[in-house]
Amino acid sequence: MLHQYLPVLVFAALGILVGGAFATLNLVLGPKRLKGDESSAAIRQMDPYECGLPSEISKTFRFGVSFYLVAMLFILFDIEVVFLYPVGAILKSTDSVFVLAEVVLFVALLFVALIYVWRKGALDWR
Amino acid sequence: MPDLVLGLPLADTNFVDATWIMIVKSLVIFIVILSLVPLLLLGERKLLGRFQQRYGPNRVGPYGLGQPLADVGKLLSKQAFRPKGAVPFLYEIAPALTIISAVLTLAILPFGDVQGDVGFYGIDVPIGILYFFAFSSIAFYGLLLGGWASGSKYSFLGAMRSAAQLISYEIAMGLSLLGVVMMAGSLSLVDIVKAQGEVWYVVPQIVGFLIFLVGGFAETNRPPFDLPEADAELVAGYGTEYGGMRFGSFMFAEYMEMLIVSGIASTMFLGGWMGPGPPGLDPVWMLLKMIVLTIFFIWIRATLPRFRYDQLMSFGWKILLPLATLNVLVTAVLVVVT
Amino acid sequence: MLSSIIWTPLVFGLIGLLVPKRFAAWVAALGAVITLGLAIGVLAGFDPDGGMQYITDVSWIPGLGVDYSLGIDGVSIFLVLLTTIAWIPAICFSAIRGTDRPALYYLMLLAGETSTLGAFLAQDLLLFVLFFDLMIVPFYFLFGIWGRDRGGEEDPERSPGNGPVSVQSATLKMIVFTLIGSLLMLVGAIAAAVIAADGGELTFSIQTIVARGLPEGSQNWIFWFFAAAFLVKMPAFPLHGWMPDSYRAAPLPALAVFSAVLSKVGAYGFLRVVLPMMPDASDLFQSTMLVLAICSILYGSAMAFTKTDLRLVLGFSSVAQLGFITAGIFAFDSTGAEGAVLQMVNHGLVVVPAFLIVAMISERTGSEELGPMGGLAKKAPVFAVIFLIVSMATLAIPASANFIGEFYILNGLFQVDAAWAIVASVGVALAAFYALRMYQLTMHNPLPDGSDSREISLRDALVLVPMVGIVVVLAFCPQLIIHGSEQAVDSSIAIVREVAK
Amino acid sequence: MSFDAPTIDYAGLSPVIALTVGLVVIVLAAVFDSVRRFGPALALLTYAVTAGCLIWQWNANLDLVSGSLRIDGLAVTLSLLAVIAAAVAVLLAIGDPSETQAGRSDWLALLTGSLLGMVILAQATSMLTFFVGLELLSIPLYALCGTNLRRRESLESGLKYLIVGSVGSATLLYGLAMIYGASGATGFQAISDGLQAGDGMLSDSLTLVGVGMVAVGLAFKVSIAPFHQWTPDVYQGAPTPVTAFMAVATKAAAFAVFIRFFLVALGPLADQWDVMLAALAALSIVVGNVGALAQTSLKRMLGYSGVAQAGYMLAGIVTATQAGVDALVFYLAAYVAMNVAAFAVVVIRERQNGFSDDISTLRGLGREKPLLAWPLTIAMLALAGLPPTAGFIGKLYLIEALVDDDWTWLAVMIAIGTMISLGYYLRVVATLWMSPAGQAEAGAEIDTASLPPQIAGAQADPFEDSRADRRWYLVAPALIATAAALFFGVIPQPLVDFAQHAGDALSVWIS
Repeated sequence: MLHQYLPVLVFAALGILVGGAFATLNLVLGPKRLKGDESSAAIRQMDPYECGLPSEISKTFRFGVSFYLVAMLFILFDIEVVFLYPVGAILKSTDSVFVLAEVVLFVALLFVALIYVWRKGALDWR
Repeated sequence: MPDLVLGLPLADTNFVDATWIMIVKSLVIFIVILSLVPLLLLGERKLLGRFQQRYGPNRVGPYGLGQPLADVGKLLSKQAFRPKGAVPFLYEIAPALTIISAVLTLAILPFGDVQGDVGFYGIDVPIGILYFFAFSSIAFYGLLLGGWASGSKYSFLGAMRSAAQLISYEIAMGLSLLGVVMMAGSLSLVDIVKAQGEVWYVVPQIVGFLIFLVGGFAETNRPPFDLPEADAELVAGYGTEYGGMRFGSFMFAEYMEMLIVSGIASTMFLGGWMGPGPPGLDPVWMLLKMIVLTIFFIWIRATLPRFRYDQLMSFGWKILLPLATLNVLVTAVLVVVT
Repeated sequence: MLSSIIWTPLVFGLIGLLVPKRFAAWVAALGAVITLGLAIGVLAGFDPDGGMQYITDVSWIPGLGVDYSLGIDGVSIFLVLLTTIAWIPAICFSAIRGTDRPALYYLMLLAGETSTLGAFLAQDLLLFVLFFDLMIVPFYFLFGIWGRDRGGEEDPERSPGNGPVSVQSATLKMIVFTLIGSLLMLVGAIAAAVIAADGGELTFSIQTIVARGLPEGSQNWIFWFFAAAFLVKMPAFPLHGWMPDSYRAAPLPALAVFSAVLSKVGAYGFLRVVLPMMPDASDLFQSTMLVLAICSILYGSAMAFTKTDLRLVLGFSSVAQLGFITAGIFAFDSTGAEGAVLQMVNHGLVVVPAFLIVAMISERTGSEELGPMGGLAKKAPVFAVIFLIVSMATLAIPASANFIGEFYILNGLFQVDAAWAIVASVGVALAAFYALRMYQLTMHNPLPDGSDSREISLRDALVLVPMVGIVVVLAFCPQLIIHGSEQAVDSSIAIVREVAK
Repeated sequence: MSFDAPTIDYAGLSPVIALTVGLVVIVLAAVFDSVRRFGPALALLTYAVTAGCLIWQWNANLDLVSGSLRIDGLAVTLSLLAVIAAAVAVLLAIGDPSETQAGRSDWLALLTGSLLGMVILAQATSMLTFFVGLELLSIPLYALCGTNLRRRESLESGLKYLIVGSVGSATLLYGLAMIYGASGATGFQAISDGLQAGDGMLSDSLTLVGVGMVAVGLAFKVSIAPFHQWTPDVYQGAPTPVTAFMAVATKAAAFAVFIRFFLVALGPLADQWDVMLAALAALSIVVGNVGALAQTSLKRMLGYSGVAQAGYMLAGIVTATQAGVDALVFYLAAYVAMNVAAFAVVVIRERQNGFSDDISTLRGLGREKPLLAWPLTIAMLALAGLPPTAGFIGKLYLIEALVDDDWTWLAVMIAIGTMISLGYYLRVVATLWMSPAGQAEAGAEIDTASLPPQIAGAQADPFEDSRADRRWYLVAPALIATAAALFFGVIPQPLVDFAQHAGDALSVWIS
């Protein structure tokens, strides 16, 4: 059924092989922590990396607004790219000015959006 | 009737050779690339040394050739541990995910045309470029999962930052390749290379090429854009809590990704396997161009200072994106007018 | 011609807005006089046996089949005259005394006149409903803005009988009662037109709907929708809840006109719309309507002679009079109907001076409560005579036209059934009782110290005397109205009569 | 492969094109400071051009964009109403706190975007454009409701409208999916053919549930009873120009698609859904009127009255006849005039007395500022349906359409609803005229602790503008709307022709 895509499957298998190996070899080759070794060193070894003043920020904390802005803008412009690809592919073969006008209009509208967002300062990272 | 996977029709590939040939050629490609990566590792450290007027590693084996083996050996012997706050399963598979997606992208790199009944490439999918984008965003998942699952705030913030950087540059890369697709009139990589018969697309699409390369640096977190896991900043970014070969696999994936980006760049802009000499030499030309571009990667690492994060983001949005959009517009007009 | 009669008052009202404050009153008075002139012109050219005359028929909303059609016949000619006559003393009386925001006051008063005239002259059912609704809006503003809260703590003439009344709630109750009726009538009117048309070309002109006739079933409920609106307007016994409060809160000149003319529109509605259009239903509900009429006669008279507030006495007396008129109409006898029409005119002519006199009394005694009053006749003989004529006319003294009207009505009632006539005549007796009580308590007895009995001023006299003069003239020749409206009234109840036989 | 470009009817699309160009210009104006001051002028210019295109296309009657839009009488008339409402909203917004805080032209860009959604919705004849139009209409409105950043209620109203609106849209989408499942097509005409062709699809439970859910979705948007909970709070919370726009324009556009979807697409199902809609109409007449009786805030009361008026208008669709559609469009046009007059006065009064929209603040206005009192009085009389105004003719037209199609009980419901409505409409008129200003001072020593700061004499509110009643751009809409309400009450024939033009557009589908 997936005859034509066999190479992809082969690569996938190889990838999983290599990835899995790298992930698990340490368990096999590396030194083990002795069961029952409750010494403070073993316990503390498991603490996540800390440096500087201890701070009570838990794992999940809030991000700057720019992260959310970038995410939203990414969606907007990525959809633009996704819409442009099919037209781009057939543009050469259709060779019609109408398609060109459509593409230019579409990109121009999104360019207006970019200008609006740019001037409103959503792009500079705060 | 196209094949159905989970009910969704799959595009037929342009050329199907015998089953065993497919398996063999995939293995050959994988082995060649797998061997290239340690060489690249070493090459980078040697070249950096040379740039800084010092020798690179030359203690282990002749000219330091044994160095990569030594590194891998060292990493493998580390203790596999998991930090307290980590999410067990996701913590392990994150590095593997980046490797799997990097390896899968190899399938579409064309190393030559169909000679006899063997296509010198994994598969020639009519939606070539989109395949590349698809799997490069899966790598993005691996990276993000790694940062979040390891439970420490440093790695989480590092992951978020690199994620933001990645998605900002992905758009510019997408637009830059669009110019080439418009000129070639098809998405499949093999057709694009064939379309570069008389002139390589690097000439008309110089802007696209430069944007793609800069995007490539950002995509692989390479030096000018490697702020998220730069030592001075967030220790090792998303890789802070990883040790041993898991940390190694992140490195491995990064180098693999570098090779792929230069491979795609050479296919799209530098005429892929096109070069003087008999068709037999095609894969050699392709590998040569990939290595030249990789060296360019390393060269940039040695020269350019690191971007500050807000400069990095505004560069992506305010310069690359408008430039790429204009490039697309100009190409579209030229393609239709001429 | 008829359109000019309807719209002249409004035009003058609007002119009053532009004219400086001082002249607004006299512009309004001029407008009312001109309208009276026009009405007399129409009366002059009126041919009693000519059926519908001066017809103007313009298509107003073709989309909905509504035409702006007007016409005048025996029934409406005298009511139009009554309206035009009644407005003049009201305007002059308030002009003499002056009001605050005069331009707006006279605009509202004249708008009231326009809509009332419109209601009498409209021959299109929708136009009639529209003017019927429109009538109440100016009076809502008149009562609301210029009326006063009565019976509150700080009100000097607080009377034990009736509690405090605030202007807002009184006017709200009035307009809600009236509009409930008129909204039901709107639905009834549309239903009548649609059912009459049944698929054919939809039109609202009363003649065509009467000609097409309505099926028996729908007639019944449409009858009650119309009856509700007219009974509230009169006000008849069961639906008069709004009357006491609004009468006590209202400014007297506006109230005079309101009580005199607007209540007649209800009765006129029965004659013009209900009887011809729904003969079977009218015959079916004849007895119920007669019971309602008799009840409002008895209830009205009973209340009239127990109430201590002068306004309420007159209010309930008009409830009784309207009861008589409705009884006359629903006797389905030509004499009864003619009597009703005559009585409508008479009652209108009498009520206007009556309310103005109440205003003068309250100026002299400082309050409208009958209890503390008395002895006003001592130094005001002319005032007393005028009041005597008015109250005599109210109780329908044999020489007056009211007596002729009531005689006709009782005669008509007799045809139906002797019992109705007998009970109604009790009402006549009671009328005598409350009219005399009112006169005696105010005019005779010793003059209490608080009030002064001063003669009627010349200007007030000029306002009242012509009105009372007409009442006296009419007393000698009621034949004018009877003869004038005879043919039209017969034609409107002809259909009902042969259905009733 | 040769590529033949599709033929685009630019004339038919001209209103949408004009609005889009206008929107882009306003968005750019929002960003360049030099042009920012001309925001309102640009917006009004765009609406004028759009209105021009709509009038130019007055007699058009054709499908556009391969069957997804249709420009015909119904679309043109109701789009005109929406454009007028938008123009008034722009005028009322000049100097409004929400507009200045949200950045002059951004506010106008949102408004124009919402208007574009309405024009598309009015022309939609396929499920896709129906939903796209509805979302494009609603989402800018959610944002607009929350633009008055200084007032907590404004943000609350925006959020509340967002949540309820999305519930409505979700239900609608679900219903559309079911109807698509039943009929197998997205175009309205194709749906009705699909439903008839399918064996027994007409009484199939899938279709009926779909129809029910679409009705619910639209009921949310038009604020018809059980789904009106959001209306009073959002009307009170949102900035008044937005409330005015929302009250009128959303109803115009939503009823356009309500008519088209139910009469064209679900035409064959008429005897199933007309009883349901009649029940909804009756319920919202009662709930709307009774709800409004107890209100002290003018905007909240207008919110409830909006629910009741939507009930009256829904009756127009229940008859499923051309007369019904004409009556509905006529009533909508009258509704525009009435509401604009009322809201304009609310805006003016709001800016003069520290943004409290309580009815008691209107006390004695008749004596002080008759110029302000008359528009509100005539608006209230019109909303109550008293004769000299267009409201009376509107109700007359509706009742006639209903009785004609022997829905007499619904006509009586409208009459009863109007009776109840007299209670609160005339209470406003009474407060305006009847209680002399003196009485208001009697209650002057109210404790200022409970009052919001700006009333309690804190620093003068920057947006308070004592000369608001002499601003031409606030007084003009009020006077024009009042004149319209009176003129069409006395000479309704032009408006009847306007409405009948909408009815004729559907002559193909309904008798």
